[in-house]
Amino acid sequence: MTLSVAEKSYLYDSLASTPSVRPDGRHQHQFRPIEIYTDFLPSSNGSSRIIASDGSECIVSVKAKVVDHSLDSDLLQVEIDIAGERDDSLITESCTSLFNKVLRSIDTKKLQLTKKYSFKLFIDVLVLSSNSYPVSLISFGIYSALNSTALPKLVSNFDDLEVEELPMFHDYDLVPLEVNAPLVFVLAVVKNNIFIDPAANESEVANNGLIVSWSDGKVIAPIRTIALNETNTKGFNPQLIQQGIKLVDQYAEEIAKALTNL
Amino acid sequence: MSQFEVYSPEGLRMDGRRWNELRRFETSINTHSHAADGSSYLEQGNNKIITLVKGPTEPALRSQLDQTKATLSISVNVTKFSKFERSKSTGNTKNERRILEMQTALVRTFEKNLMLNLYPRTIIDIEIHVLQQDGGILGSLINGITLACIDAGIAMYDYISGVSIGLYDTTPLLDVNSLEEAAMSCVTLGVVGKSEKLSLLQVEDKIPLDRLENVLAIGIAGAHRIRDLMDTALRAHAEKRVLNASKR
Amino acid sequence: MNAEISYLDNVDGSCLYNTPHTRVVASATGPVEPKARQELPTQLALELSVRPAAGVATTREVRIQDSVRAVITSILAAYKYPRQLCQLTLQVLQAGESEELFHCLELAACVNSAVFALVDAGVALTALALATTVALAHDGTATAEPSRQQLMDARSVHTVVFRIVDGKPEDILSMDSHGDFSEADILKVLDVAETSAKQLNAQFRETVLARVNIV
Amino acid sequence: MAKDIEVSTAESQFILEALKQNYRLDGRSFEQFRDVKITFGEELGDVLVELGRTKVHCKISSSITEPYEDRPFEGLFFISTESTPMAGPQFESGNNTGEDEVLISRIIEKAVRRSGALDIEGLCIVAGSKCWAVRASVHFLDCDGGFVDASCIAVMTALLHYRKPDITVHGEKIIVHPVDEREPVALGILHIPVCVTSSFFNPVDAEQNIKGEENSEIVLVDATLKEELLREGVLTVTLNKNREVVQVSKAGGLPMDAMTLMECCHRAYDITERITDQILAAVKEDIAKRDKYSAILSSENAR
Amino acid sequence: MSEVISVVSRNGAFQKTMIMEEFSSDESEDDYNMTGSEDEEEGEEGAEKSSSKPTSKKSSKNIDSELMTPGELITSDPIWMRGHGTYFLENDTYSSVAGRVSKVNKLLSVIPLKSRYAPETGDHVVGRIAEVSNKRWKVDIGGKQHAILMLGSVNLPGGILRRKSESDELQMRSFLKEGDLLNAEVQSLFQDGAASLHTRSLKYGKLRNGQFCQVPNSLIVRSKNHTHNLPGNVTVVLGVNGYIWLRMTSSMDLARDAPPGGSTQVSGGEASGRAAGPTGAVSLNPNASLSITRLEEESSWKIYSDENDASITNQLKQTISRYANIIKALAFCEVGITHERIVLGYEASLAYSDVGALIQRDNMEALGADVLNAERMRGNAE
Repeated sequence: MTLSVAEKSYLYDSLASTPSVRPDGRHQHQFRPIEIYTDFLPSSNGSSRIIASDGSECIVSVKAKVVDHSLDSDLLQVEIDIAGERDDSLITESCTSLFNKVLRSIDTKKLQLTKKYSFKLFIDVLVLSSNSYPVSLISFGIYSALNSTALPKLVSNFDDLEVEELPMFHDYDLVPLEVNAPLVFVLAVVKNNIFIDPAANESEVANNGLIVSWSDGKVIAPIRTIALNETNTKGFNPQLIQQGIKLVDQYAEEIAKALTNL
Repeated sequence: MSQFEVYSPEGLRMDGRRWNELRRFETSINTHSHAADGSSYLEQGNNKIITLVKGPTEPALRSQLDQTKATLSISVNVTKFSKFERSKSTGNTKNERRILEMQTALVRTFEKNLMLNLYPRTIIDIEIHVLQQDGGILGSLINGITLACIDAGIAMYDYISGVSIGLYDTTPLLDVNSLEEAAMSCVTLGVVGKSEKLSLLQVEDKIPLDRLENVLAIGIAGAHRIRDLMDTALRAHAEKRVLNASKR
Repeated sequence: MNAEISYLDNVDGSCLYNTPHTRVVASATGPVEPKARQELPTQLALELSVRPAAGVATTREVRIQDSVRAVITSILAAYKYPRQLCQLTLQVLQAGESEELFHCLELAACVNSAVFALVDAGVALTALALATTVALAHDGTATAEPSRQQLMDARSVHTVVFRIVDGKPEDILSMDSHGDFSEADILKVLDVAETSAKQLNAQFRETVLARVNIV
Repeated sequence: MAKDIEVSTAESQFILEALKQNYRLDGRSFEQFRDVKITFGEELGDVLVELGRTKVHCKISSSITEPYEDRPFEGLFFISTESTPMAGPQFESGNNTGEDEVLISRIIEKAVRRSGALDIEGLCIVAGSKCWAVRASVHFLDCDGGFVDASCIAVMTALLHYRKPDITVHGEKIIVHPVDEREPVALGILHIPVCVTSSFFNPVDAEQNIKGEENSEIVLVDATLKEELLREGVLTVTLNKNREVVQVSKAGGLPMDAMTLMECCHRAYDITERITDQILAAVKEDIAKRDKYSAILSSENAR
Repeated sequence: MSEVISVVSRNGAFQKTMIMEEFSSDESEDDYNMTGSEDEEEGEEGAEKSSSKPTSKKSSKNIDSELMTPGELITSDPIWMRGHGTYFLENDTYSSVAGRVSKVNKLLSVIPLKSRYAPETGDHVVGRIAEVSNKRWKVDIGGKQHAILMLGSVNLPGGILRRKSESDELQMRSFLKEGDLLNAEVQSLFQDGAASLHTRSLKYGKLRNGQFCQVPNSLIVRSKNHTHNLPGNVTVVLGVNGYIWLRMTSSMDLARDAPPGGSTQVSGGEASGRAAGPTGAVSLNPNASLSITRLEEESSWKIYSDENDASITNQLKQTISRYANIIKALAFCEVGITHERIVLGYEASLAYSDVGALIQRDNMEALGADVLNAERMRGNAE
């Protein structure tokens, strides 16, 4: 997105002033509205579709497969495809690696079926369109998809170390997967202010960006900075990181609740 | 009767349809108004397809610039989760020959139907995402593109509707799903409007030459019905827009 | 040796090159407009590819390709065509040797067919280059243009490319040797190769002349 | 394609005008398939097919390898089609993702491999561990149209002509007998698919084509390169002598009446019959010739 | 609803409309359903047989007869001239798009429901510079092709009568560079439909002191005037192409809008200004004494300045944000965007002291409804 110099300085001044004015009048901690649809892919164990009010959209599928966890201990695997970007583009690869890290906070014990076998979850993310850095959108998508995921119910014995048998499942009963999926937030730093969920034009003038992950009531690793544009990025006051974390701490619970209330 | 009988003596297919019944056909138009100039979402049976049309617009590359007409580009993204079993391939599915062939067939189908000469020096970019597939995918892609192009306001001669027909012994089965597709030879058609003209015709497995005509006839009838379903959906959508417009 | 010049229709120069066991089709297109990345500011760029008779190109073909390229670039009057491109494609139809063990017959055939194709295309050359293969048997006899069996039985195998000036082999442009051999062996091989090259040159002139007379 | 080759406006108008008056540039009738010339190389499975001025070479090779895990009872069969600038400036070296290259290779794939023309179960040596891998390498030498048709003939002729070395199995150990020791073995060919390509031209407006009643489109069998460059649609039908449609591909292009397409298929069958006979006769003749030589050879050895 | 985030969610569906079908398949569709349409064949699912006639035949007769879809026969009467959105074979005219038939004199055309912006001569558009090339700028105006702005079609610093020199060609980026926003008038159309723009009037040119927003071009109705002063010291430029600029009202804006003899006269004056000669010298408003000096003044480098006015207060920025949200809300409700509606929207929006609340879906819908209601009331009153 290219903005004119006058636009940029108008936006920057608005965001940098105290009190700040966001171009759509939002509060510092306010998200843009989103729409969520879940469980619309019958051939996946869980699915979600998130649409942001600017038309950014992401679709997530969760598929489970039974694996021997002694052979394959990586029970969660995320693959991200961003429309219009190559698979080896910087943004695709950095998002994929970020989420593969973030999801380590999920307790994979919940996926264990028997002493020998576990479910392995393949989380496929398709970002159909995005106007700003898509990690928040993706994390909401993964969160909702995991929340809507239901797995076949185990009927065979838990202790199968001695028996040469694959786990058996109930014909149609499913068990909802209950995991605390992490959320990832993007915050934009403009001078001495920090904003949650920057829109595309806000990102364009931000001095820096902050990615903060949150799970189960607390901020978790990774927390990192991210350049949101190529022209305005520069250093910022370390206190802003604290502020950012505080913001997330304060409001993440509410987001999680809003996402869960289906 | 076995549950997995392809076509029962009573004349029922695995999913309970008769030989000449289409699958559930539901479609929405202008589903992604922010992301594209025209868009459609199509469910044909369990095929779920998003089609985005971007353009006509200024081409990004000089090589895409044609002085006499618009350049048409179609990319098909078959997601890894689209089948019941997740695709194992580690690499990019976009470069598979099967996909490339499909893209070429689609471009050549719509090149003759869209009035590209009205949009010189521009590019029309069509992006398709297959969220779920269950047989007869090429036909569904054609339907999705037709609707999305109409939504984008791109001039075209007529609808093109796509459908696949299987031949079970001597019985043609209309609009096959993936189980049927795997069990028998199939023919895919792309039919122009209500005519008997075929834009696209593909047979990938053996079929007796003397049965082909019959299969084509059933397919054309089925495609005409799909055209009508699309038309009905489009009109419903259009009425609503006209209603909104009257508020202006 | 026998060569059919102008064997193909859609290229500027071509040749079907037959020896008793090896067959190669060569095509030359040029000088033509190059792609931006191929373009050389002061001379002709050469795009060369060697395709095997069976399967896809491997390092073996790349090796032949490199040897042919070295020979061809040394005889091309590349300075005459700045910012232009010449495409040379060499398709082996029949290797005439065990492909796992040898590549000498193909190399010789590729060089010769490439030269034919370039001449047919009318691309300027500073000299001719002709290749010949010599097999040295265990008893010390050197045979030019060996058969499949002679190759298998040879102690060493040599492919020699000569630059032909005034109808005579002058310099060695390339030599590719395999097996055990001594210095004396080499001299003997070169001797045989030179004779063979002379013969080849005679045949070459005959073929080209026949072609010119038709035109 | 690397470079767009174009026919000049004047020439294209001339060709189209001639077509409207029922003439083709080479004097053929619209339904006429060019003469096919089949020549064999020194080795088995080495075939050069000439269709008019189009030249396609095919070579079969085989080796012993491991079968796919999920198909332990089947051998491997590959068809590789690589195009180079040799065939014409429209082809690019090392690029096989061009639209036409992809279509050609996919049609041959469907016509020959997918249709089961080669008995791949017969290539199994030891289930799950050893099998033959047969490769057909198709080389496009010169393009004057009809690559698919010529390639299909080349591949099928070469497969029929090829003999793989005889083997003896001792448990897991396999002895490959050199060709001069034991008579090599022919491959199992289950049917002979033949491709026939028809090209479509629209002598009237697009509107007439879509809405008109007349079906005035022109259909040419076996187009030459120039005709291919000017055509607006193409249909490749693959049939065998058992009146089976093996593959049909009309990947878009000029919309055509279904009945016209059926006529193309029926016409293709006549051509298929004739070509099949020609392939079989050519292979038979060449193999017989080789037998004669080997008879002479063996008698010499006996002396 | 959460104040932090508002979430609309559904389980077991890909989109909202699918739900509508499940719960109200027997009801006719209502206005609520805006993002798409559903297939009415649902009810027939499974009951379909080859013998059951498709519904389109009858519906095409029943519904508004002017609605056409591609390939449909519009008329077999040869008296019509065929315009956009149609094609013909002999006497038959067919539609090539989905839309309404428009008959102007003998010209028959079909206007698509939606398409990219198609420029017409005289359109007032807002555009963004996409490329600077030889003696011209290429401007993104949301059309099929970039519009062209020739170096000769802009006012250059140093007065209107100054000749263009080679140095101007070399410093084109110092006037307008990639990303810069401007408003301009479509001067003419090229053969292929691309627009040629000019900014040779002081009401056109580079845009400053505000914020950009974008709506579908079909929502902007062509009218005499596309620049409006709004309550709260804000001026809006409603580009016909759907690009909109909201800015602090300048003294120029005030001058334009404060006519001695009522608004009609001003627009009349502007209309004549628009038709002025190539120098654009008379293209200002009729207050001649004001215009001459202003022209001198404005034609200085300042008209290409990237600096915003230092006097823009936070309060004003809030108001601009409010207007941006109002416009987005109107667009969300697919209501045509006019000066009057923006003002009505502003009045209605004052019920929300928090500007940020206006981005919520419910509030946007309510605002849209309020505007239409207010309009109806006003219409009744008159």
